[in-house]
Amino acid sequence: MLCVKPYSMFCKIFIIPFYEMWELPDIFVQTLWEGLVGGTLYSLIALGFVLIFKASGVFNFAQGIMVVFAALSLVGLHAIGVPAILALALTVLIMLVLAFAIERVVLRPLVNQPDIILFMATFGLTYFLIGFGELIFGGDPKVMITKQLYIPTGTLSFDFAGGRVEMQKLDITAVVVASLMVAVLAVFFSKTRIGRALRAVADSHKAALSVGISLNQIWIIVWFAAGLVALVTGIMWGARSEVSFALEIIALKALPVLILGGFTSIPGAIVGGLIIGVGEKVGEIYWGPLFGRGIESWLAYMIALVFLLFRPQGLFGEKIIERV
Amino acid sequence: MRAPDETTIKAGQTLLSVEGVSLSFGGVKAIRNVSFDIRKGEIRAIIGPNGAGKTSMLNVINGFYHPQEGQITFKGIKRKKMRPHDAATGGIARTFQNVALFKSMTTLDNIMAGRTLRMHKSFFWQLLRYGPAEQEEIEHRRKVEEIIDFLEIQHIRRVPVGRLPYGLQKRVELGRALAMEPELLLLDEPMAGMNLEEKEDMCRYVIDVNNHYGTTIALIEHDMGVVMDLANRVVVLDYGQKIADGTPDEVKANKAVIDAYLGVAH
Amino acid sequence: MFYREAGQFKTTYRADMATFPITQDRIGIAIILMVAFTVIPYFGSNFFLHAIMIPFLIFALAAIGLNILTGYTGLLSLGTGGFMGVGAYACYKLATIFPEVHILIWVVTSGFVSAAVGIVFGLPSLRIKGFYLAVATLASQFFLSWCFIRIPWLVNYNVSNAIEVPRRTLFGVHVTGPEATPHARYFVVLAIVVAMTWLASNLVRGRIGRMWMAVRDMDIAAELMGIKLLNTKLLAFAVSSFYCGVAGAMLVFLYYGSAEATAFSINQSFAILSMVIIGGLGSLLGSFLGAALIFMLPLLLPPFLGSLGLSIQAATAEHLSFMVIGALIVFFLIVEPHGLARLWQIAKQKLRVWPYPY
Amino acid sequence: MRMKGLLVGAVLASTAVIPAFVSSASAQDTIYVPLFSYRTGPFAGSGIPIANGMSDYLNMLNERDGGINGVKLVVEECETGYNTEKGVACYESTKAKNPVITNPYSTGITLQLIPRASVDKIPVLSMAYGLSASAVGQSFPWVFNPPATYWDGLSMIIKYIADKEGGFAKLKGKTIGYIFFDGGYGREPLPLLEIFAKKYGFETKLYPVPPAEMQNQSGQWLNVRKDKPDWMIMWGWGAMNPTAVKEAARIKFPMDKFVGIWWSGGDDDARPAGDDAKGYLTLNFNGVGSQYPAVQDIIKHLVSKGKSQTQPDKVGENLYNRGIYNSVLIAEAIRNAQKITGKKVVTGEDVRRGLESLTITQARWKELGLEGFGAPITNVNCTDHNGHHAAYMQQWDGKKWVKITDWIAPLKDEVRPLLEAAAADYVAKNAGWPKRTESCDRPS
Repeated sequence: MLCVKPYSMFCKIFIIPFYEMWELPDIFVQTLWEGLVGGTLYSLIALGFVLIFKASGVFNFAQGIMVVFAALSLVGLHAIGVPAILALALTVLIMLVLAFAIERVVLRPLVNQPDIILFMATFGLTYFLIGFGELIFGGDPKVMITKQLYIPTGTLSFDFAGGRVEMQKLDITAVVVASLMVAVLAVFFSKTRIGRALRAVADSHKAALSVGISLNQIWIIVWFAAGLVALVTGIMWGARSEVSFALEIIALKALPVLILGGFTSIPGAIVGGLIIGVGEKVGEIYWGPLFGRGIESWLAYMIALVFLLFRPQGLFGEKIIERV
Repeated sequence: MRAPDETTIKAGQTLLSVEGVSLSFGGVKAIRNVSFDIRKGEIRAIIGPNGAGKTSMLNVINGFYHPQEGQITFKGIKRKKMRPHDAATGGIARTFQNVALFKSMTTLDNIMAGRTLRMHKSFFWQLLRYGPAEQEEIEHRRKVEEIIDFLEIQHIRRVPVGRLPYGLQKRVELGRALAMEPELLLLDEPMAGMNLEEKEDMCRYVIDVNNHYGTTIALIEHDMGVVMDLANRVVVLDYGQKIADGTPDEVKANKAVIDAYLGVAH
Repeated sequence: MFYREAGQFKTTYRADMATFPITQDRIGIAIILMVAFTVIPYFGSNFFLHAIMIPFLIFALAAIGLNILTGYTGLLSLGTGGFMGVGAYACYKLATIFPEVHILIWVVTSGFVSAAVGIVFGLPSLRIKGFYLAVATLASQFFLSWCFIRIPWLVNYNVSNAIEVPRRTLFGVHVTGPEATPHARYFVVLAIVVAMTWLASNLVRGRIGRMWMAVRDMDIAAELMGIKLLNTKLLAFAVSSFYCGVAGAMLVFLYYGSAEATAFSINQSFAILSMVIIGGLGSLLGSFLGAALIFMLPLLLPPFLGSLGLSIQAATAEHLSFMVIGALIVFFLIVEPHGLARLWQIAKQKLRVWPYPY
Repeated sequence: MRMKGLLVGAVLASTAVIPAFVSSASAQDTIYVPLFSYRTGPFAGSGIPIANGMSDYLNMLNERDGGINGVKLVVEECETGYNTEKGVACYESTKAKNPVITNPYSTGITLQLIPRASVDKIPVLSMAYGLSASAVGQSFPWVFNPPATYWDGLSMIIKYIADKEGGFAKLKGKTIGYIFFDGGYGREPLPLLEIFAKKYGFETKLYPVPPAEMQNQSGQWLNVRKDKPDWMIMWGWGAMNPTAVKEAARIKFPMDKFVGIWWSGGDDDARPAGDDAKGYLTLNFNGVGSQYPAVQDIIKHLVSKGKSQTQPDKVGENLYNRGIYNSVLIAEAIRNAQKITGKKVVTGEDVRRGLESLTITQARWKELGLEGFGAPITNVNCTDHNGHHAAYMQQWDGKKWVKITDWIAPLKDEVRPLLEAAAADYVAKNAGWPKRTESCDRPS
């Protein structure tokens, strides 16, 4: 036999993980499910990035804090006595106001600036929203109003191959909502006038202007859409743990997803999210022990980096032909 | 400062030849089985309608594109494909159709950048600057100032080139290419978008470079008048294929060329 | 009126290529250096030296490092914190393995270790560009952070899991460790930062600086002129990481006095990046201005608000300073996207022609 | 015009700020107590209640008694954001005002200040956090970390587990999982855990949580499910705690076999999981609730008059009371210093002596209006700056924390040699570490 104690490195890398998967299929399926759910949530954050990048070429660093801000607004409004559904509606309104404000104060004066300047501006926006959010809502973590929003909680348990697989209703909801969100966005982009306009903007700002589309409106729309995505993300992440400013760091995980999927592709964001989500969970559970566990902090980035070396344009990007 | 395996080539001998070169991007064939040569000391023009594959041909010659078939012989060395760095060290310089200057650098720095291959003081001396590195810098500065004088761009020495008008940018780009002291200079539409006066200036510079430094020049140009005046020999491309090759007069009389330019249906 | 270069003719290329070709600039820099070496240490309180000037200078050096990579060579990096950490941990290891060598030598040479690490993580830069590269550098940041926590050898198996700074003297004066006065530390930091800034300015004005900028502005043209892209980019990574590494070592040995891995987290990377961009990409002066703005503002804002008679809680002041920094970043980007350094240039241009508008 | 405006603004700003850098005023008839706290940043959730408790108790002493023995306390919070950089700035800015104590509230900041304390003659109080080895008074005369170290905490937890399993002998063959914040704080107990594992024959499984992944722990808990440990021990902080509690509930880990250290026992740590968290255990060394007379005084003198930042319903929560405990130590140390020296206005050096002979007997707790709030502080002396005092186990009942055990004494015999060794190691590695020169006061 190849694998006898003490296990060789070869064995630990190539044999034992697969043996464990086969030996405990319920854990393996559970791992895949957790990866899928985590990936869906990464996808949601990545989706916010993609929407904005596609339409305005802005690498929106503030997406993470928008997630926190949206969730905080929702919980904060509820805390002062606004009924949950009304609070949700008001939060949507807040995201709209935010989109207006960002367009007017940040984007419009910076039109036609290089990408890195716009990136930096969203960096400033992040600082501002952190301070503003903490000033209004306080820095202490809040509990997401899961029940009040009629989000199902509890667990679905299945017997599987002699073990059990558990699915949180909350996670199932997250996957369903995320899928719906993507479907709605897909329809919006391909069927509606505004959606087509957005695609035109993505292709060329000048072309969009020449067919009479106002850039300013489009920016407001995409930032609002990204705000809505942020709200959904915030509700889901918040329900999984809590609503706090530490969530902002998790948003960085959307970046390897973007690398994998490409900065401009909505299906890319979804598929990339799933690959990263499942990849890092499977890696952590089965290969993590090699490194003393806890490798999730960098595994996603390494997966993305290795991937990039072979496909610099991402999963759904087109091969770049350079011209001079 | 030439590659050690270089064979000296006298005026009139073949400096560079391409044989049976084909290049395609995905399904699009940009160049099909093209062969021609460039002789030392001449001005060689490459002409043809839009999309004929002229710029792609230059990109193949200085190694930016790698052809699927054919070979390139430069100074007696046969290559399947040229690499940009080999081309540069071998003495091929070029300018670009859409001006590829270093936009935020000054005219002086742009042209000094053209001297990079000829500057050798190590990183350590560069750090200290005072001493050998400065000495070297001064030597090359002198050369660069000659070029600046030659192209009459003294007044824009300290201006970031991004702020210059198009005509001047083209001139700076020529200066940067000249700073490499190339043996073969590739010019991609050096007179595009210029007014008559600027064109005349540019023509003068091209001829001067050819006479004064003895530099071999291959240029792409649309203005037939200019080409006929400047070039010793002309190669004509159409749809990626060579349709004619010869002196300006021969080419002018060629039926295929006339058809191509007048747009006879294929 | 006072800032005129009329009448100052250069008769040699050497004079024309000097670091500060204009007399007034030379006087200005001399005054700044004099103030930095005499007035500030003489009048500044311990708080001013230790909590403001020392970290300001160290962060400015890190910003110069990142500026070489991002500003001069056009490679966006979010891994600065990691490279600073490599310098700090390398310095600690070297100083404990070879305690007989003076610690300041290790502070400066620890940069070589981080340069080597920088080269390794710079390798993908040949194939990856722009924001894609930025995300790739995040991989290095998170991986290095993880190494700092997970490899106990790096901290000599200290139970605290932190770097502990030994006591060392220079000419009989404590420069590291708790007995080192803010003044002693300040002079060491200032000397290193001034020297390294001078070296950086030599580099960026010569052949190597031109190669970097050529790659940044138009990599294709640079390649066709015989500049090897990979070598040039890797050199930028190496030099940049060297500077960041030295800054990281100074941060621990001359400022913090002890550090955990969290000192070199992703937030550090973001802070340095904002210094570079606010200060001005591709400007050494900008690195200092950016560091001043981003680092000092949160420290100055609460006492400033307090002096206006607004009595506010410490936490509220912190929230407000976040908001103000954010707003200022956006404001400066709108006023002058090329950073504070460009604002300074414009001001100089105005002075040159004053009192005429142009 | 705009430039001019900017310039004027800049000049105004600098004139307003400069005095802060050049002058250092110090009033002579008050005692300056800076409190480093963090109400911002990713750890604000735990930081806010502690900061509230700390300032409220000291301010209450000012309001109710006019300070300590008639000397008013100048209480000033300095915001660190749990950030070492800001910690340095806080230390330097408060140092100029002659503080009698430093209260860093972050292990990272504490580590920086340990070497400086003896040089600057300002004692450091790191209450049950910081460097465990600093409990050794011979090596660290200026640093105090009562009432217990992390190693004490771990030993109490192991003792509790052994108790539930029916004796230490029954630990053999058991599996104990340890989920921890992957940093100095969480890694510190590892050596002792290994020693215990060897000694009692149980197996350990480690689950590190990277700092950036505090709210993303499904991987760790899947591993827990795979490994099926009998008990779980947690060293968490900030957002890591509530996430872990939720995840534990999700995988249906028996909550009454999930034990946290005292920093994992905030009300906000258990509350988000609601009923699912029922049964979750943590150590604690301070009483919970607002029924104590001293806490009622805080409500009377501060909260109800709007002189506090605390929301009325948060008074008496666990971490709030933790802050009170911290301030009781400060106040009693000052009082003790006054008693030893006979001075009214004491200095940092006096307070160091006050801390070194600090005693809070059961009767004294009662006098303070905090009967049963903490275990008697009786063991702090010149050699032992920690005292290894007892803590108790508390359990979440779905709404609040309930005390379920009596005071559990740590396994001091196991812990003390480790501390001595760690302190010796620290001193050996930091060549030139000063020998103790401070004289020793007998406990009062």
